[in-house]
Amino acid sequence: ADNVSLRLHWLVNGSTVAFYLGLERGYFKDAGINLTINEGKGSMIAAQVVGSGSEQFGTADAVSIIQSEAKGMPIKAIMTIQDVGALGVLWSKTSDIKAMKDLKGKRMGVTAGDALTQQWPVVAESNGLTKDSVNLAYMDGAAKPVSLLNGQVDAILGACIDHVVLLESKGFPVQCQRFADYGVPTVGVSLLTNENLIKNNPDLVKRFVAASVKSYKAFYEDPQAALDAAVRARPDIDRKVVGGQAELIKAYYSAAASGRIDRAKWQSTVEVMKKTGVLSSDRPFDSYFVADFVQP
Amino acid sequence: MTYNRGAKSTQALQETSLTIRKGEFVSIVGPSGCGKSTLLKMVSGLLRPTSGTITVDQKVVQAPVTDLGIVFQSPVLLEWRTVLQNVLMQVELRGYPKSAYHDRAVELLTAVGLRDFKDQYPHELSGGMRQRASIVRALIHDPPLLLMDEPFGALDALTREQMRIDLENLWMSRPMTVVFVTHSLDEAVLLSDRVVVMSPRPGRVEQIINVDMERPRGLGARANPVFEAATRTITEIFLSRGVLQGGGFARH
Amino acid sequence: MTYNRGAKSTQALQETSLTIRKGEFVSIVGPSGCGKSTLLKMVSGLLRPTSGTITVDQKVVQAPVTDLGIVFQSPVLLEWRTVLQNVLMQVELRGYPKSAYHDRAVELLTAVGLRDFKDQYPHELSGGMRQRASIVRALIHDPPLLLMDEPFGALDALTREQMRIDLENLWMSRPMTVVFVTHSLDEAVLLSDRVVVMSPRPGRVEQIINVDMERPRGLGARANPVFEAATRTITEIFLSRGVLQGGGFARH
Amino acid sequence: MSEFAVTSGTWRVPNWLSSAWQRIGGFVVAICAILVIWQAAVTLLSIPEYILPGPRLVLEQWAANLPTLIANGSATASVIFLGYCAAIAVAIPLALSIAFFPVVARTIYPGIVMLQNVPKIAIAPLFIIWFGFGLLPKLLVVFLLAFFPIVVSSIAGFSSINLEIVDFARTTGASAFRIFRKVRLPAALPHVFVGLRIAATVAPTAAVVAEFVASDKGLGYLLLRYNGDLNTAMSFATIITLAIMGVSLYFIIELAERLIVPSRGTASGSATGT
Amino acid sequence: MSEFAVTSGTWRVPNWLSSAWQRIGGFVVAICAILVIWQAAVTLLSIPEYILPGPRLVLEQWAANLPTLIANGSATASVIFLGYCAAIAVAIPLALSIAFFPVVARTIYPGIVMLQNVPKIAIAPLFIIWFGFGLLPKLLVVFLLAFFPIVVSSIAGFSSINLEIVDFARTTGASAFRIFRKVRLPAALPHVFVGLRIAATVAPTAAVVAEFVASDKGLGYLLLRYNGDLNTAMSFATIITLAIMGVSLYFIIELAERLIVPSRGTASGSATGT
Ligand SMILES: Nc1ncnc2c1ncn2[C@@H]1O[C@H](COP(=O)(O)OP(=O)(O)OP(=O)(O)O)[C@@H](O)[C@H]1O
Ligand SMILES: Nc1ncnc2c1ncn2[C@@H]1O[C@H](COP(=O)(O)OP(=O)(O)OP(=O)(O)O)[C@@H](O)[C@H]1O
Ligand SMILES: [Mg+2]
Ligand SMILES: [Mg+2]
Repeated sequence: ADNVSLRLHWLVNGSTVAFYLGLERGYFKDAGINLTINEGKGSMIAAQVVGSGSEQFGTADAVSIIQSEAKGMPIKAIMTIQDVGALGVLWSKTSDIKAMKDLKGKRMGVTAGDALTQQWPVVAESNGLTKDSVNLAYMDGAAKPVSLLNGQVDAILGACIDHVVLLESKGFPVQCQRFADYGVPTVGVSLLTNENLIKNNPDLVKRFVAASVKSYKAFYEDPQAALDAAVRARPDIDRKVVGGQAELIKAYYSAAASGRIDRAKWQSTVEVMKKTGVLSSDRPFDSYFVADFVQP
Repeated sequence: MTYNRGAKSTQALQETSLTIRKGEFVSIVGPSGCGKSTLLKMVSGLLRPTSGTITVDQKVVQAPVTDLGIVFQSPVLLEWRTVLQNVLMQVELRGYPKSAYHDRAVELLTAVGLRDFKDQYPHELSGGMRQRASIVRALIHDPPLLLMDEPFGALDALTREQMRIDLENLWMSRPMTVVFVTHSLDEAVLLSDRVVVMSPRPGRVEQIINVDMERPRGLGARANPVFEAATRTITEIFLSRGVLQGGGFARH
Repeated sequence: MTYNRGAKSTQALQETSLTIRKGEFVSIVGPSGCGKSTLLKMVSGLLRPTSGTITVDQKVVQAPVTDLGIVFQSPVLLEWRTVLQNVLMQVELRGYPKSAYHDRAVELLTAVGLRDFKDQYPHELSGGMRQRASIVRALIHDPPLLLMDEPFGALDALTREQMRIDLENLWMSRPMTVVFVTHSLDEAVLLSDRVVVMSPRPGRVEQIINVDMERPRGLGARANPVFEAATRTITEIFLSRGVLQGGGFARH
Repeated sequence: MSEFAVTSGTWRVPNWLSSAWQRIGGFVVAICAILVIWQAAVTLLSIPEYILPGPRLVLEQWAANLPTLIANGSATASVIFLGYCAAIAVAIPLALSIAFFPVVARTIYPGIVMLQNVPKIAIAPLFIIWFGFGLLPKLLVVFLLAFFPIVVSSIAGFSSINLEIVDFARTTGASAFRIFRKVRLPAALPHVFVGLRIAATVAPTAAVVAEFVASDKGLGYLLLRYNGDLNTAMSFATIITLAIMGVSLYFIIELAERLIVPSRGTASGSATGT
Repeated sequence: MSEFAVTSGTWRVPNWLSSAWQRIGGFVVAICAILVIWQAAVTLLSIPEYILPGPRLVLEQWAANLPTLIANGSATASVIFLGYCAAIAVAIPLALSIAFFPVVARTIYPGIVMLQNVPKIAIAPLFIIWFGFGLLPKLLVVFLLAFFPIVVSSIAGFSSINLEIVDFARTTGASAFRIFRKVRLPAALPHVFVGLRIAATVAPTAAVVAEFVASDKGLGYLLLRYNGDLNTAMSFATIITLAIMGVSLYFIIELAERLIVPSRGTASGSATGT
């Protein structure tokens, strides 16, 4: 069997418990793969680790994958996990904010340098807001939900899965609007690998993708089983939080269970990125992924 | 007087009683380690006995006495100040205007042969020069009480003689009480109204010798029978107590 | 010999030439600050002249001499070691077996009256006791060359006399070269084969006085006309050069 | 007239054990006071748990999750320990060469100062790229943060020795190494320990930073997880575990100081004699 | 026979200016060496830019973005400066009271040690919640990280004074404050400066951490942005700016030390005279 390691884009959460299920059920073993799952510290790091060749596969946000490739990292996206990015704006259901445009004059918690903050100007523009019409309060990522809970800010930029679960678990009636639904369509978490691996061992990549797709299908059928598998592997994860994420992900993404790479969505992702200025490369949009590893 | 270190304690002084009168010149002599420095520190109030008293000028010493000048056995100069700055430290700490004492400092430094060295740092001086600097520091503010712990110990015979004469002149020129620790019996007798003779460790005041001689006691005073008598008495006290108990340096 | 500090330099010694013979007892006397300690450090090789030479036992001194025992003017003890451990430091640094020297250390400490203090730390000793400890440290390994810088300066007259006699006995009992800095002319004459008399600062060797007297030179030797003559000669040299230039302590 | 005696007026206690007890006593009192005030504040002001959990809740959670904390704590402890030892092993010889070789002082030292001013936290992600996810990048972060205080203090220590003592040592013909071991090192130790203490408080923070960036175990990993889950009570429990580890290291260093640094026989009454 | 003279064998130079030049000389050489090796490595091994940008690229970017770096750098500099000054202002009186009042040493000091072992980086997000978005949380982070080295070193300094000198001072009847100012403080200063130097290298890192947590300006903010854009060259340029600021602070402290700390008239030849 091939020894393979997978670097997640973050600590294990709802979007990645599927791999633990596949591992536990032997989907990877059946594909001749001896898999190690490593938790991660950000999409960029996952991309870099795979790009440097020290690990074979990774999960990362499509935006990060494109950015890293454009910088010359030898990586490619090979499977879609979330066909629409989960990034969005969160506020309280009880506040007077009902839609994006109501953010005018409000105070919003953001974190410098992250994808949310990079995309925000385009979202704002698409919704009739100007650069200065929302007061941005810069803060650490971990501080955002607390300051929303605490009323120090009226809204935050966040993920419409993780943050929703987190805030609801604290009894906070949260409303989340995805950027994707407000004119900034991007692809979300995807599976990636190293170009050299594609060249030298396409069969392994194919088998890995197949086992991953199988894992996700099984996950959408029974999120609780995936959660149990993850908890058995990592006993210190919070069942309530990760379980909530898993349920939400099922609700949002089960339609994309095939893992198919949607060219149109990647194209719009690249366009959004060019518009936000984080991408200056003129490479064609379809050079960032290899679509044919996912069997129809 | 006992020094404590945890369970261990060193008795530095036995039952000791000492009364010093105003304007008097008292010397303390005694074998090394008998407690002279300890006694002097008690006179200054820096060390305080829990029982027993030291009386200076009819006042019992309790807190550190401040209208004094003191010369410790080692020079105790501030390494980061020049000789002149060290001397003026006395004045600065007392909050007196420094400028008013500058000329006097230079005068005294000249008197002890350190004028050329006033801007040097202590580590650039010879042992005897450091000692002389600390003597000047004790004199700069004209204190009414002067405590000196072997102040001339590192000086050559001639310089020593000169400074002894200078000290006597200073003492005669204005009212001042002096307590003077020395190993030189000559010096003690030539300078003092009374010589306190201490017994070996742990010491106590063995005897107090009055020296009735006219002043100034110049170079010729050594021929004075009073001088001879006093010196002989002290020497005899010392001899009667013996000194080192060891058997010399040679191997046994 | 010049001490440099940036642009400033202090001339510590003038043209000086000194030859010390094997087995000889040489004393150095001279006014405070004339360069005795500097000269002694040059004899030990710790300070090196760029020009001129010091010859000890027909060898020119270049690197630090190591088969010697040295007593500095200040005791220079390690604060964190007891008296005994300080003495044994000499042996440890030389890599000799410590146990072989333990008894000798106690013997010597007894000889200088420090047996009861062997386990105390330097800061718990009186000034004279510290000095005695450093003398023992210089003797513990029976060095063929002994350099002493005012070793008895902080001792009372009796202890000093005793230790002088002990030192002479040690020197007579086995071949040893001694260079001895002192302010006591008595001591210099009573101990030495030759007395080096230095002129005031910046010093140089003014004269070398031979002292031809039979040994041991006990207490009675002071009556010897040779003693008297030598002492007088040295005193005269001193007097002819004068000492302090100042005008005494009194205000002008 | 009776004998003079001086009462001991200083607070030092001669042997380290009883002194350690005194310290622990004061410490316990201080801790208790803080806990009481903290609980009172949380209860009276009804501060929400995610902003500031009360000490009772934190302790409950701490006790409930002790096995997890211990397992991850020991991972962090080994990072701290190894990085700290590496820092000592490099810093002291380096300080020596800086103190005694002008060339080193002039060329390498400014480089080290420069290096020290690079925020390790900012480049820690690069460490992963350069050195992978293993132990190495973590050790490196601890090492880099801990070694500088030791270097600076040791330089001060090695430069502050009484030159006449070295003169004496040179007359014995002892090798430079022996003089170092018997004279220079003991004289410098009190200063070196100043650096060791500062480094002891830096090392745990450094380990956590390293684990933030590159670890799937350790207290830093737990912290990241609990922070993400808004589990402030467990974050606090983790921080307290870390603080306990840090304080232990600190007091181990202090104990080592008492045992290793040559005492001068802590005297009382000598010159103060109240 | 000619006069004896001792050649100066030590490397210290009497006045701080020429010495500063000597240092800067060595520094420049060291920096150049590093740059050359770095560029060579990047070019020869053709290391991709996102892993390690070459110095040429970094310098180009640095020059191109200088106005941004200066604007944000000055924001960071003021955080560093204010936090550092606050640390000094608190640490030195605290060290004094710990050195002289046993009660303080026994109760407060262990608490401070404990506090010091709490990873400030882990609780920094809470600072925003507790203290808002302004300058305060940032100053607090710098303050908390910088003050401990100063405390530890100053305690060592205030405890190491020659007691006989204090005895002398007491005979003058000078107030405790004057004795402190004229005797204890100058004697302790070399030790205090050890802590100030260590703190000087800690402060810039602390400021960046603080800005990571809560800022819309400053070098920490820039770093987050450039990291987010995978703009490694500009990240390096920012880090270098920060390092330059840190090194400047360090050498300002060193200069202050030379000006403030009473010299003993740096002598040569005294006891070494090679
Ligand atoms: N700080 C101290 N701690 C413990 N014991 C001490 C301390 N200072 C002095 N002693 C002891 O007290 C005794 C008297 O010491 P002191 O210094 O008063 O003697 P001294 O007469 O001045 O001797 P010397 O002529 O040698 O200076 C000695 O036995 C000494 O060991
Ligand atoms: N480290 C130094 N730096 C500069 N000058 C020095 C240094 N050491 C000594 N000197 C100077 O050298 C001269 C001789 O000093 P030295 O210590 O040799 O005198 P000494 O004869 O031993 O005097 P004393 O009898 O007072 O001990 C003095 O003028 C002194 O100021
Ligand atoms: Mg004494
Ligand atoms: Mg001398």
